Amino acid sequence: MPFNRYGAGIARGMLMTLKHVFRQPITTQYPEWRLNNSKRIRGFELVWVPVKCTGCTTCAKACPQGNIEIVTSRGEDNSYAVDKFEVDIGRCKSCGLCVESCPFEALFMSRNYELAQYQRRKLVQGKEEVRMSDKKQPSAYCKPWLEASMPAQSLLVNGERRGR
Amino acid sequence: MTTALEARKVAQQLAGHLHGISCEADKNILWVDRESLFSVAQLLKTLPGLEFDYLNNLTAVDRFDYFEVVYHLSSVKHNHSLVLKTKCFGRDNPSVPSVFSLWRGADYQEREVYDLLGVTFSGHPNLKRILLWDGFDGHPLRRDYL
Amino acid sequence: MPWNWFDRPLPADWPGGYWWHLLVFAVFIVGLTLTMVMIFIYLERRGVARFQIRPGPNRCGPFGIMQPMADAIKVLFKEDIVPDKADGVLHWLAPVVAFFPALLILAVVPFHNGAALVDLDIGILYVIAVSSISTLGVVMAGWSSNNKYSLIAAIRAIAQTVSYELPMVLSIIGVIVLTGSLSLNDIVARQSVPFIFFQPLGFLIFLIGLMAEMNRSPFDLMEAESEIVAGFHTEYSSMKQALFYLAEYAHAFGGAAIISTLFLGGWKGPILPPLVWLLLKTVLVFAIMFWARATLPRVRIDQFMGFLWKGLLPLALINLFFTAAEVLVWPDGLPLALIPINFVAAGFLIVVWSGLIKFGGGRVAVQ
Amino acid sequence: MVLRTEPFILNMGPQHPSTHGVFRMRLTLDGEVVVDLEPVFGYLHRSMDKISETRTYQQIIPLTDRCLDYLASMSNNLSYVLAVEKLADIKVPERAEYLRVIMAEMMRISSHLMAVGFMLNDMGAFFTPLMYMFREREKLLDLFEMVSGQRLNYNYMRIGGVSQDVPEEFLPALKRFVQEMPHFIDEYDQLLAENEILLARSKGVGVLPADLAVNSSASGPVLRASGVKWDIRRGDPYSIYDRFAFDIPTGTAGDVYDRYRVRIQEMRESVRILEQAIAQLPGGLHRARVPYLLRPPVGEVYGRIEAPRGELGFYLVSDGSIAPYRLHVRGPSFLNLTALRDMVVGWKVADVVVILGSIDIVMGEVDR
Repeated sequence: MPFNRYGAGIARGMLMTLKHVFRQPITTQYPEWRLNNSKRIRGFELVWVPVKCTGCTTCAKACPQGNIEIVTSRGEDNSYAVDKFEVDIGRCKSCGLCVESCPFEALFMSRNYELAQYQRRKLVQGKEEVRMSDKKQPSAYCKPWLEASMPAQSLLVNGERRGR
Repeated sequence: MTTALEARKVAQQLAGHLHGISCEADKNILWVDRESLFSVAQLLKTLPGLEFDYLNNLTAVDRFDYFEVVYHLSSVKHNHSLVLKTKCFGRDNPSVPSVFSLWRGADYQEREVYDLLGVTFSGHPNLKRILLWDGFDGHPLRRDYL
Repeated sequence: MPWNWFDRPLPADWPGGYWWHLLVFAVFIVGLTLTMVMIFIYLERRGVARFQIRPGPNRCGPFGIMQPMADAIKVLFKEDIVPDKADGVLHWLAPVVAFFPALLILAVVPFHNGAALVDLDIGILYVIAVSSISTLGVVMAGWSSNNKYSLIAAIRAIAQTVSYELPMVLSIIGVIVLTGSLSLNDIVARQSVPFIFFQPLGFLIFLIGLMAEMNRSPFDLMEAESEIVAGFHTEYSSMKQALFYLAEYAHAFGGAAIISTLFLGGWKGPILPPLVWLLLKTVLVFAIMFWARATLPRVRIDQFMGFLWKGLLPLALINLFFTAAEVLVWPDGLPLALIPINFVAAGFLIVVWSGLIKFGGGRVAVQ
Repeated sequence: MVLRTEPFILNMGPQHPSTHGVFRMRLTLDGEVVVDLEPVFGYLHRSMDKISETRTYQQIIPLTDRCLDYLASMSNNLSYVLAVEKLADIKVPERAEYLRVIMAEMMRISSHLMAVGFMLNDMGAFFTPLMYMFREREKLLDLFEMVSGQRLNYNYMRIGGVSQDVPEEFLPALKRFVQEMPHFIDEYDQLLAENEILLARSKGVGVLPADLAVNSSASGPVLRASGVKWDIRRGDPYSIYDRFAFDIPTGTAGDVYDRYRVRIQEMRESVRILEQAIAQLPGGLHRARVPYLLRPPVGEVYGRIEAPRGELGFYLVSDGSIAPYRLHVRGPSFLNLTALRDMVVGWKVADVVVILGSIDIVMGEVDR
């Protein structure tokens, strides 16, 4: 085998690691430093816009987990009124198929990702919790027109990684 | 590009070497009897011009009446492929001959089929459950399992 | 060496009185060891992290310096688990046996001119004898844990001990030939030029042997975490685990202190106090060790044995002959002109010898 | 005098630092030497096949993300959608094809980085190469996150295209990565490729002869390291792989070192493909119109691609309904394990983990 065996490779490797000492660490110090997530981030919950929702249950059909529960009743002007819109985000795997399938732009993925709870039943989100609010902003997943107003994602390729 | 061999031509090629064994041919599926499976597989592996040396995939489908054991064969040498199928009747103890001695790659795949569909491969040296634990009741990939 | 006003020799019973001397030094050694262990753990974690382009532990205290403390507290509050069917007494005794040799080594290390707990005439012999005791602790731990990984580690430890001792001792003899004394203080006192310059090969062999003894990567075969989980301390938890951890780093400190005493001039150095010099050199040696740890893959056990027996042992012998010949020719101290010759000879020997031998076996035929 | 020794049995795994998940090996040891090995599977069995029978074709896509090789989700997606498209005879727009190839090749780089890093980690290089490779992978994960919204379970490919077009800042970032990457691969080479310890640990260790590799259905880098020049991207080009120029790196000895080198070389080739794909990327639609509840005609199909770990095949049987009648996954790492015993027997315990690392299994795919 024509390879050197006296330690030249070891020396080269050690020089290589030494070179890395002088490089900037790439780790983000998480709770203090936040990176900008992707504009299309699929957060761990859904954002629902009741005004636009017609109660067609396309999202419930699209969900692979069967995780969205919608109960509707017929309203006065012959349109559906959504009585119940319940998502168990503990069982949601954030695949985004419901958002993609929604024909009326009434359902979005959320940008939130810190949703730990002490009890599983608190992860079940009813009509009020799923509703869009100041704390629940929609992401641009499958809704590309939302992208323009969002901050650019921080990319390690461009060296923008230290967060704020 | 891998050429999918026409099963009819392969069947004709095999016909000269097989005595008393018939194999039907769909468009590119070669159907063989359960009994003659091993000898056909052996021919497919060794016959010059065919030389299917690579077992891509081995699985089975539960068709209620019978189990369909599917072998996807291909040849790295000639870059062609063939689908070999056999029917295996009976739900209590369906059995097909093992091709372990021809293709080592059949080892775990046959064990998996045995585990999940309950098709026994006679001649397999170590036919045990592989993904489920020993003593598991039933074969979950059968259509009538739950 | 330039003149250093700290270098006044201390009396053998400093600070006066036999018992005072023992007490002060015993407390000092234990305190220093514990402090240095903390510093080493911190340095290693931060240092290795820097090699791996991450910041390392930086939350606990300023720059994370309290991290070892926090770890220690955490580990002390853990439940002490002794496996069923373990050999209780040995299991309890093993961490102690593994730890105390590290302290014993430091008993003869001079921290100042003439200031050691005891300045034994046979100091270096004592170090060699004592330092191998910790292997006993490893073997006890491995045997008593009733765990197969630990058993493998214990058996590896025995094989390893037998292998690394010889080249290490032979390379020390090179130093002894140069000084003519076994006392560590004498050895330091005679190093007008650090012996690494006259013994580059000896230094390398001793360093490798030391890394093997302290089972630092790439020779950490007894606790190879990717192979045998944690080796001999797989079944240890809580205080006992902490004691093993302590033992490892205390050993690293002891070993680094010995190597800086033997080859790097010990407490000698300009301007700064001798103790500071010794500690600086110790940290330097340790830095080389964790640098190697951060870079190198682990060797296999048979390659390791082959490397020690076929590679290092003959080289150490050659080195010894070389040194003896030099001392024969220049009995009154070696001329400085030998330094480059030594280095060239060492490099030449390494290159030639490594081409001649084959490390380790290959596949074993299994029926 | 021959010293008679008693072999003893060591259960390596399912909880072991370097069995890459919950793989378990029953090793029969004679001292340190492995006399026998029996792999035990099933600790991560999630029954992908059975679950798929109750899901529509669209809903299986997120399943392929996580029930299979979770380090190469894009490749799993690609393999599945290609099989369904073959079954239902769907034409995919040009741009979608290119995007798929870009994603698959990025995935290959990312997956090989992990493979090589963990193999070196098994060898005992205390996380350093792994951290360097994680850094490069992180750049790719950023890009994946940009296009699909998540970092591991992308769920990006759709039957008939991809779910969304790439954002406009994607291509400049990818170009930058493609420019930088060869430099980093050089750095890895300098770090360890000539390292004496690595050579001693990997040269000649765990040899898998070419005939055994073919016979035991090994695929991917394991097969190529044995010297068989077989790559489905070249041998049976799917998608648009026939438009790109790239080499198929092969090894000669089939040992651990060759597998390591083949992976490193494949990363370089993937970078080459990426360069070409970026240059050729056409405009247009990213997704064909496909009914949401797809009902493929009755039939069956075996679709396969060259995933990072080897030939990933989906065997689909359709009965004309909205859910597949039968779905079977041919997992490359599952079948690469077939010859594990032959590679390992006769070597030491320390080599077992290295050989296993060089095969590069992902338990999600082995147990499915």
